[in-house]
Amino acid sequence: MRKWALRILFFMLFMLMSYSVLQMPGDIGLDSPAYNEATHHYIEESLGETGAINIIASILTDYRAFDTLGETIVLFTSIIAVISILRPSAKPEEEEAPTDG
Amino acid sequence: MIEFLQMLYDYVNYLGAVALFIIGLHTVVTHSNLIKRIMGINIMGTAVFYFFIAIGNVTGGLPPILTDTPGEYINPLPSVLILTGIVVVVSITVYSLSLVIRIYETYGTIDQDEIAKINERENADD
Amino acid sequence: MIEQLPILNLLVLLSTALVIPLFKKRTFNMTLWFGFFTLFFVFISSIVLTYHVYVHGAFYYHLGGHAPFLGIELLIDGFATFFTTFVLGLLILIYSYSAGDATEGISEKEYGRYYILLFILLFAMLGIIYTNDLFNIYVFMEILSITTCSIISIKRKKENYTSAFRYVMLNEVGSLSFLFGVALIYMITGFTNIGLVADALPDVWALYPANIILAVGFMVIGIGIKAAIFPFHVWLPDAHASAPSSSSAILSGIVIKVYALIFVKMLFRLYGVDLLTELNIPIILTVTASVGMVLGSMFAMAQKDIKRMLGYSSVAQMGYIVLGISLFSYLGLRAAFFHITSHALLKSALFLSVGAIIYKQKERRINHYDGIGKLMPLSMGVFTIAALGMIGIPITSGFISKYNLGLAALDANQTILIGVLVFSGLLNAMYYLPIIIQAFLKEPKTPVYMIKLEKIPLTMMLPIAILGLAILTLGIYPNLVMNLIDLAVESLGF
Amino acid sequence: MGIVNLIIVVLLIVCALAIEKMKDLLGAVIVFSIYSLLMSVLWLVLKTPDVALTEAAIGAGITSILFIAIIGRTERFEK
Amino acid sequence: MDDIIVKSITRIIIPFVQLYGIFIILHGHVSPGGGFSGGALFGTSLILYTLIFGVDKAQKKFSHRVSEIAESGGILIYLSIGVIGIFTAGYFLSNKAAGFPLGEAGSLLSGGMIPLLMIGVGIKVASTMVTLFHTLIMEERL
Repeated sequence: MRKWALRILFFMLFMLMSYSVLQMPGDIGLDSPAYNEATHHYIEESLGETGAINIIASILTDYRAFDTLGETIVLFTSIIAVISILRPSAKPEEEEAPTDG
Repeated sequence: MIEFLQMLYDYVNYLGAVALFIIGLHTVVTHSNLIKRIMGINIMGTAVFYFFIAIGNVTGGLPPILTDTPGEYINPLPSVLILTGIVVVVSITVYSLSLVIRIYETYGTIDQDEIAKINERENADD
Repeated sequence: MIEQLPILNLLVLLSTALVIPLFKKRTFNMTLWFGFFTLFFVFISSIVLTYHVYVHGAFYYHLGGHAPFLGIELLIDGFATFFTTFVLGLLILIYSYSAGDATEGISEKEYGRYYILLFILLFAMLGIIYTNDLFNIYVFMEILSITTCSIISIKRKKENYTSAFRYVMLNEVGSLSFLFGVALIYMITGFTNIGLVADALPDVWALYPANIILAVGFMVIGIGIKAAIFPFHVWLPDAHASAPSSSSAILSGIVIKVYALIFVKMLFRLYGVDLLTELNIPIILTVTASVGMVLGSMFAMAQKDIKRMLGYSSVAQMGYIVLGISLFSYLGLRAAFFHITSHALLKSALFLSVGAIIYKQKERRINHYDGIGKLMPLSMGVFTIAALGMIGIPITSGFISKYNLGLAALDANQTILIGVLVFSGLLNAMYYLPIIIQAFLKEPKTPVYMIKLEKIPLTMMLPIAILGLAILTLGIYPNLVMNLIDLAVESLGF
Repeated sequence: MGIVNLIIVVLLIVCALAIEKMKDLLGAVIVFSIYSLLMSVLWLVLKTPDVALTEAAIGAGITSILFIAIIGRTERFEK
Repeated sequence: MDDIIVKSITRIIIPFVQLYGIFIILHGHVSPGGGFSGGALFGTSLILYTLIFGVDKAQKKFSHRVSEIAESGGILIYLSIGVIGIFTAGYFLSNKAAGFPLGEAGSLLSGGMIPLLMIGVGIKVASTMVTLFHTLIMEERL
């Protein structure tokens, strides 16, 4: 029962979102609002400003390099987190039975 | 009718992204298996990224690597945001998978409902 | 040179986190002192920044020297500097406490990792407050969510794993919803810079309303989940209760406040009051906040575990903050900001003093706290001060924030909210007062083996005492921070 | 090009639904790997080779390997 | 796996995969790819090594200490290149303004700091992937 109610709910959410999507700018291409002066600047000036012919690389590690830094830190954090969970702890700790609070 | 179908066809990328987002959300919310929920998060993530890519698309455009070929380049910014996003979602996935291992070791199951039952039983014992 | 200070703060915190794993032998003391110096440096530099902004006004920092529509921009204004200074000051206290009590459930090998995570957490919080770019907010939010989850799960107990798992799932749904909102905004404006988007939105609102409505919905829900705003609070009590005490203080005192700050930033910087009023967001927020205030307190009353009770109390207190925000007025925002500071102090004081009690007595069930005030007068004394602040008794900072909230509600002609405030204060009293009475008036049940007065390391005692003093000081001289709060509110465009 | 796009989107939705329905987690992971590959092909069709490469390496490669590793250490079937 | 064919083929393949990964990292600014995909490929080759030859042998080649240094080191390279910008151009992570030579467009030595940052990211991603895999598949033992 609850399963079906949830399904209907999600379907309604889907219909709602589809309805909204159909009112969004659909003219994929040069007229779409996202293709604005910033995009033109990236395409036309990035070679002169960064020297890389791959525009994505030039944005990734020059214009928005701070995001990339943040992203490497996400990786760093995740590995610290995984190790802190999974790597066996010191020997005396291991012999203790897991205690409950 | 034809117009409506044509419209759906034009919006296929957006609609597909929305559908995948909803499917992913449904998987996260309704399933009690922890690994399934992590997969749901991944589906949701790719759906959002797909939406971004669809925004940047230009019909008949060129990939954003400067060449001598005449033509218009696609919008490069969404791709950049997505490159960051993919790695972020992978990190989250890995972290939650490591939690799953520990949960399996301590509870002997990876089913949310059973874990809740075990917890209840233990709290009742106190 | 002063312009470089914000980025320098971020870099210093980050390199501390990166250098700790490189020490060949990670002695605990060395890590601790190293971290302490870092924190102290960042704290001083952020005080300098606050002064600079107070005198010379806000400034922008363009990373890589690129124009804001191309690159990422940091905005350092009254809002950012006040809250970074506050967060850092509070964190120094909690840090010093954690030096004594990090042992709670964390094995010795993990100390180094705990502090790495702590510094990355701080880095993310500062970054998220400084930044003026939507996608950058998302990236920092993800760093924040992994670190907060892992400082819960670093304590190797099974309930920590499950609560961390639930937290990470909900957090990720929230982040992805936020990112979807960013995508919808980017689709119609083509920018991710908050200032430029805000300039473009009024024009776009006429053309593509569907985008904006969906984006507002997704972003409010996304950040609402992370800030534990009422209907999305399910993860909070478990997560905050199972974490080590110092982490609970950080999570409940600081992290959800930082999310509340992003919430404010998003509502007022990005969308603006006019657009949101047209979408009836203020009313929705007011209703959820009021319901959250009442229900959160009711849930708290039913708890037997003291840390879970404090967790539910945080849900109720987030209601106060959202209530202040939802009035969308100068006074309301001022009250909300004061409540953010005051509740951060109160909740940290509560969690730390409870942590000291747990450290000494190994007891978390409320009905076992008979006569504890006689055994541990200082911890329980600070607990009492903070609890009275939660209820809203005069001369504590809690009173000032409720008074300001009341004034703001009157100013907005919503007298019914005063009733809600008073009722919620009564509910608070109903679950905090019994603990105090029990602790001071009843006789201890098992006095034999711990009749000695509290013997707790000075590094743990001192922060608790300072927090207690700070609560009283703010209660008596609220103007100490009011000027800065005014500056912060003005920098949001009021 | 539009037709290819459409077909891939339909396949993606089918894969996502299959992932949701399957009780065998190992099977679900394999379908998930196919899903990621399809997604990367789709992004190649949409002219974003960088993202497609990353998705193929990270999404289809490493995520799937990790999922399989975890399923090997835990349970294979969903209840 | 004790199959001699699998082992020899893996021995032959792995250097090529690693070379390809390095190629992708270094050519990030002239062709699709870059630090993430290249690093992930490089990491995958080491994961392959682990799958075929076992964790113990792989850990000898890529010990905890190495991975710790590689992880912090990757980001520290990134940071230190960024900090150069503060001193020379007044902004963190400046490229052209900080005086990095841009080189001739399309050649390997172009793009100023971009390849350098990509190398940092690549080291980080590759070591992260391997360490994650090792940590996740390792049974708990002392």
